[in-house]
Amino acid sequence: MSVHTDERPDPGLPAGEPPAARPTPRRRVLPSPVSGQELVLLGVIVVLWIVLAFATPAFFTAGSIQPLLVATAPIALVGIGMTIVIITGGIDVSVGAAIMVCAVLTAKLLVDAGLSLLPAVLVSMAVGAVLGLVNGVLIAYGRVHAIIITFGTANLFQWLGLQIFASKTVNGIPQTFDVFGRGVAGRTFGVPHAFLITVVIAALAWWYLRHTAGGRHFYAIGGDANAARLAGIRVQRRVLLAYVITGVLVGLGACFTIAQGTSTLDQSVGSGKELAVIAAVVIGGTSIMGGRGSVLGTLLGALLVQTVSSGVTQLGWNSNLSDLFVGVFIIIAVGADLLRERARRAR
Amino acid sequence: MSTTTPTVSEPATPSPRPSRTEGPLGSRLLRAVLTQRIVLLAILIVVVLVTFMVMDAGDYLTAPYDPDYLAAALINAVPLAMLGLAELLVILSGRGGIDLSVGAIVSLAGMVFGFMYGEWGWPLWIAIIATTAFGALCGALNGFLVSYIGFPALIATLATFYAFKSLAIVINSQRPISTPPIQDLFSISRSVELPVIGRELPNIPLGIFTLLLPTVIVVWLVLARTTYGRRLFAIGTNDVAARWAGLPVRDTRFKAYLYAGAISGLVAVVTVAQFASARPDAGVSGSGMALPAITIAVLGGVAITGGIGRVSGVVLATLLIVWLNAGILLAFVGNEGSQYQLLALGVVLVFAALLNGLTNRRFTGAR
Amino acid sequence: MTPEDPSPADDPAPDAPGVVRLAMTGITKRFGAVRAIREADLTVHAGEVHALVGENGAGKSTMIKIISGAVAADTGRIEFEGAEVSIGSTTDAMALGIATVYQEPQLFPELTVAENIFIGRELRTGGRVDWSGQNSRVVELLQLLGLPERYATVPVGTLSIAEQQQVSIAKALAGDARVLILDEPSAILTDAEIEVLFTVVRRLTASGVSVIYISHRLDELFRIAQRVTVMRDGRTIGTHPIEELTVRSIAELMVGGILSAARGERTVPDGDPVLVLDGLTRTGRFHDVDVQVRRGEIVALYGLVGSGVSEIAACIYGMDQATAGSVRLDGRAIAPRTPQQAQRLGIALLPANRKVEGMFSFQSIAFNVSSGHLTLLSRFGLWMDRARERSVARDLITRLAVKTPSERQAIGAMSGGNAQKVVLARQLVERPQVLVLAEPTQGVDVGAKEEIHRIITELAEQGSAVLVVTSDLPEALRIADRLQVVRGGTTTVEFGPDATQVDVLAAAAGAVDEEGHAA
Amino acid sequence: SKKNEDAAGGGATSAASSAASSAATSGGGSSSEKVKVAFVPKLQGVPYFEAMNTGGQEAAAALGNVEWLYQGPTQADAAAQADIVRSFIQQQVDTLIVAPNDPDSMAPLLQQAKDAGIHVATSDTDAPTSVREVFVNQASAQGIGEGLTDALLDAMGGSGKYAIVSCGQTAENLNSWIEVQKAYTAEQYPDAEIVDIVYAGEDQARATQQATDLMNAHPDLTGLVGECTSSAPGVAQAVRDAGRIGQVFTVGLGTPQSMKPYLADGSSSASILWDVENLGYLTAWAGAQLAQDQSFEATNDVSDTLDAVEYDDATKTLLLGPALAITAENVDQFSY
Ligand SMILES: Nc1ncnc2c1ncn2[C@@H]1O[C@H](COP(=O)(O)OP(=O)(O)OP(=O)(O)O)[C@@H](O)[C@H]1O
Ligand SMILES: Nc1ncnc2c1ncn2[C@@H]1O[C@H](COP(=O)(O)OP(=O)(O)OP(=O)(O)O)[C@@H](O)[C@H]1O
Ligand SMILES: [Mg+2]
Ligand SMILES: [Mg+2]
Repeated sequence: MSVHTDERPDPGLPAGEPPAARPTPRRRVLPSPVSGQELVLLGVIVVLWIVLAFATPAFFTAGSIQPLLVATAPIALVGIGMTIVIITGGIDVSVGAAIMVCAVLTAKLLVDAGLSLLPAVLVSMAVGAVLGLVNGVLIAYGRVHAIIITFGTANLFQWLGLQIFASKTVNGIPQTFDVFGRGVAGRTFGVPHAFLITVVIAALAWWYLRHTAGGRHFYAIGGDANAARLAGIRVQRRVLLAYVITGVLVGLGACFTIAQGTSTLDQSVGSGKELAVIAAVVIGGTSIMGGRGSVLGTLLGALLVQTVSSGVTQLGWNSNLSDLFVGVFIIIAVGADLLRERARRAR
Repeated sequence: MSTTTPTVSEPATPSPRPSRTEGPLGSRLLRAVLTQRIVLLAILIVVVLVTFMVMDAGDYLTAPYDPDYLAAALINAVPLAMLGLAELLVILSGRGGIDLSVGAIVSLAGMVFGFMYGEWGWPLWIAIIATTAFGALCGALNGFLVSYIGFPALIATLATFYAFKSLAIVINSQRPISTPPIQDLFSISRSVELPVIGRELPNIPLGIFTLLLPTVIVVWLVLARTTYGRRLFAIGTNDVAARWAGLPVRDTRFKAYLYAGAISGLVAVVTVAQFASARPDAGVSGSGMALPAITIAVLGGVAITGGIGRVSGVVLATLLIVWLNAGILLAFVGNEGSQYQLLALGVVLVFAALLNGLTNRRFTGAR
Repeated sequence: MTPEDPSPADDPAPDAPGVVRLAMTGITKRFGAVRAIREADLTVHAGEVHALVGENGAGKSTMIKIISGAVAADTGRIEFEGAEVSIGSTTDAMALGIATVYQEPQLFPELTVAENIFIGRELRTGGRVDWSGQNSRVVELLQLLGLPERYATVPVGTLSIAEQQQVSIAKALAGDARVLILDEPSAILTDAEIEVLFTVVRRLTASGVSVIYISHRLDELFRIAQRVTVMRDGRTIGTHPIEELTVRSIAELMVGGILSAARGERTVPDGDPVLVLDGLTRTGRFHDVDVQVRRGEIVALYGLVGSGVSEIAACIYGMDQATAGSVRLDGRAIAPRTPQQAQRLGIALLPANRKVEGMFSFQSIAFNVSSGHLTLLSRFGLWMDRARERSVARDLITRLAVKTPSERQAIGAMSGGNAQKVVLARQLVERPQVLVLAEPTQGVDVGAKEEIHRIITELAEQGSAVLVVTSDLPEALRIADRLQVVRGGTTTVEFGPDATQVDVLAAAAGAVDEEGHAA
Repeated sequence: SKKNEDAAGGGATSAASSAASSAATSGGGSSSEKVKVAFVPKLQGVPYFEAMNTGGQEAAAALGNVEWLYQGPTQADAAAQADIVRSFIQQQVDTLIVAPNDPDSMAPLLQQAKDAGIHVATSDTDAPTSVREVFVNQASAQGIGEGLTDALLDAMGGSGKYAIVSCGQTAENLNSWIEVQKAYTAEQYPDAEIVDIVYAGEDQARATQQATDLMNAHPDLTGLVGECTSSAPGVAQAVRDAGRIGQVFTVGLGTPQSMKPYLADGSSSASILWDVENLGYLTAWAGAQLAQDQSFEATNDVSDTLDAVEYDDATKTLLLGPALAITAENVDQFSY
């Protein structure tokens, strides 16, 4: 919100100038496909990778990068949904608990009912959608701030997950989900499928958010929900959709989590993931106030966090320090964005 | 102030204070319940107490739900309510104010306290003051990032959460400090009999009097009676207007985080005493202390957008949750007990929020 | 949305003037305890400009929000082109061809102008937004409103408030409106921009569009409106052809009484100037501003919005810093770096944008008044003196005739004029040596305006030096002892109390030069 | 407490006679004729403690006069555990047994319980500074640390570099085992070296990731230890994923069923554990003994399978027995 009311983009050009009667010039317009923040992140990641490659020769090998991408995938994937939610001015702190519900249910079905890949993924996504729907309905129609509702539903989902666990771990999960990133079957051109799928979904989301009316409406709602309503946007449905999308991605992310884990699933699954996801989103330059953000940044944010924590272990430093570095990199990445923004304002 | 003179004198006749609501008492009460969080919480507390006492009388509980038990359960209220107040301060300050790092500060400041009191043998009161100051320092870092640099609070405190948490663990190579002086500290969290009337009442955990009550009173005074409180509400409500009104916006917001850090430092002392050891993960183990504290603040009616919130709401929300949880443990045997605590907290949060959300709209006509 | 067959009797063309386009009868609306609209009726003809006037809080905005679907009426009947309709949402209204420019711009700062204009009804090609199609249509609209076409792809947040207002208008024009509602569109527009707007409105009405026009600038109604409906206390108290009315008679209908005469005689004490701006410059915003205000004097800085006037005020108040020139207070050069410093020097400022810069909306009147004077209303700057705070608030409520049951009422629930008085009250808690008022009566009804002018005059008489920064010329002429015109970012011509509207307007538009000087 | 005084009239150590003694007590309902033994695990829902619960229930059924109460927190958190302990104090159970998340913080609570007339004990993890009357120890730290080291170096051929993936940074017993491993490795296997110790929390995926990072950081690494029940399968999974079964060997403290697939394909060489259900049985039995003010003998005949449980009077410790190596061969003997 600017204090100066008449901040013109170009004060030199008087407003009332007679318009030229020529056709619309085609020029590259403002929302460039890649934001400055994304470039900064890309730069930081590249530099980190180069540093790590020199410091530990093993870093730049498939055996090191592949697990890194596998570990990034679920955070980035759920982060895509979270990005949309945050763009609308909301937040979802229940994703960790929702991952738990989807994961345990799916794992049980894999073990007990011997579900095959596709039905299992669909069930997980459907369950996630239902959980997202619960959040969405409460937030959109209850008109309560999202953080309050999702704090509440986080507890509810966790209870639900624990009920399904029934005080037992799920043992002997079959290798149905290995196709998401385990072994040769889990990779195409060396890229783990979980990451590949995440990238494809991120690309679709990017296009959707940028080029469709529905996508733009998320931004409008985050900018000013009341104005959006007056403009005829069905705000409640859109908001609902944002949480359902997140839920669906949580469902898929839960499958990635199972794929990434061992053949045993215990009730710690998903715990603390909400903070990791939110960290990825905000590092990626999405404004927590709503109205601005991109899934590309989220993808890079998730990659950065994973690189940092992996890097600390691989460098042989005290692994307890990795969180310290994550904190420092959050400050650096977001601080760079702030400074650029400030410089832009000053101009 | 030499160049200005007050022009205003006392009004000739004080205008009678008009009643804020119309209608008969019954509907006024209903309206208060529906729109005012404090009233709602008070009623919920009564409902919880009555329900469990009735269940107790009917022998449905595994143990008596009596005043002694309720008083003993209050020991949990101390850190929870204090951190709830810390969150109240920062959330009030607006611009998406929130502090995810309070739990990590509790861990780190607790370790610092462990060193000072447990290892270096500093006098207790100096160690407490130094720990509070250390907490304030951590809070000041948050405040600096948020207020002076312009970081969104969620991001700044997420970053410091990670950083403090990590430092707390490496500072003593992930070992807790539990030397004899620290172990003896448990005495300050024991239950005591109140003087004079104490015989009729259950013994209350000492921490309630030594730390929680003073903190509650101080925060309440600061918010309701001091100029700082006014400034905080002002910047939380509209910080652009606050700037035009000549209020020191940055300084005020900075201090909110600093005070929250100081309270977290005090909670570190409470926690060390309560657990008779300074644990590097005291404030971040499990789901950590920050999320419950935010939950308490939000349940207490603090508006996440800033500018609205009351100390009494936070205190009542804490009592509700603590007594509800204590009752649930007696009502369910086995693992179910702790699980139902989650369910209950979730339901109460969603219910309270929805009720207020829906009825506020109903009564104010907003769409 | 084609209407039913219109009245069978004389079956005129549906767009011909005189045909009823919109008829509202028996409309009521309550907001909690507030009865915003009581049994109001409104009939709008095809092809007319129908003005809706009334004091602040009379219910004008609520009335048009009911038409546009932003608010649902409690009771009442709406007929559109002869058929009863129920407008449950803004979408319903838009489908009927009702387009609205709300009082507060409803725009999305992060989105581009083009996107804002088409938001909610984007042009599409195969699932995606047709950016080029939208952009070319937007360029037409921008040309129509005299805005640079490159604005199409600029984020709205980077435009000035006036430009944003014009974007709102463009947005309303983008659809094929049958009824266009303009809620105080002119409040923040410059005269040139208003002229463009009127041209557009005339063109629209000529093609049969009905326009509902809300404004507190009563004089402009005579240039644009055909009929006027007056509202008072939520009621519509009559509709008159404009020919039957004068500014005075409208104003009297609005307040339900007789207005006092214009400017009273005032004598300004002699003496050295208290506030002197000498060659004040802020690069890129304004330059070489020279102003002097004496004790007890009211000086108006009149300039069109965007001419730099508001920045001059911000500079005196320490919100911005000058890059050259000086500000002198009582002969001493000052350069406040923050509003606190300015206040300590005895400078008070009423900000221009009430909602954003002035109000703490869900706080009480007392809170709103006392903030900014916490040192005075406290002991040792620490403890609030609550009794004093209350009495100060009550006193100011009485003095400024703020309509409220209690000083504990939240300011956010008050009408614009009353809220403005409360924000003004804040500047009066301590009598300032220099009082800067930016657009003191913007969006305020005539009655309240009158009172605010009286208060300003009183303050001057008590010895304050008053600088009024305004784009409302009648206001400037009415209260100022001297008037300086700001044009192109600098002070140009100065007028005395006898200046006429014509002179000043001409000067502001650049016609007259130095000889325009008066006494 | 009143109940304990009543129960104190009981006779010999056997279950039958204690049942007789409690039958002799005057009391109201049938439940009050039994002694209440409550056990608070570190965390509910994990196979380890749930297996202890199973064992405790078996003991209650076998002993006849014991009501076994089991309630655990949903997070491995000292504060949440304290609430449950408090509720058991309120219930006036006869014996309260805790597996403390934080031994130091449990000490004052156990004191409170004792003041309320409740017998207190620890199991699985000790609170050495507390007033507990007995600690039911599964195996000595020495036994576990050495067992892990021997099993791993057996697979590694007695030499090479290995790393440890531990869990909670502050878990006292895990850290004590690590100390033993360090010392024992240095002393017994001079050609072996511990290159790194990392902490994954209770997160299997994190353990997997960290094990992978360790293998990348140390290409010559040939061994990994998963120090707790969540990191044991985690490190094995990492080796399996990296396709280095037979090159990198892992051992850990994994519960049998969760380790089964890894033991089968050789990504895990062995899991060092003990019979957890028996540990639960012994815990319940010890609780009943305390409730009835029975003292422990140097060797105790607890049940058919636990016929010679040693009691060390100096440390007041009951020892279940030596650690057990669970391998592909014997894994199916365990149902948890
Ligand atoms: N959302 C709302 N909630 C409560 N009261 C409202 C709301 N909107 C309007 N009001 C009240 O309804 C009355 C009519 O307000 P409205 O905005 O229609 O007045 P107006 O004629 O447009 O005034 P102005 O000239 O100041 O814009 C006022 O008393 C106002 O306080
Ligand atoms: N008014 C607008 N507001 C916001 N974004 C816009 C606007 N106009 C265009 N864009 C965005 O800028 C991009 C570039 O637009 P432009 O028309 O200059 O290029 P183009 O070659 O036509 O691109 P495309 O092939 O995607 O249509 C568009 O794809 C769209 O994302
Ligand atoms: Mg209005
Ligand atoms: Mg194009």
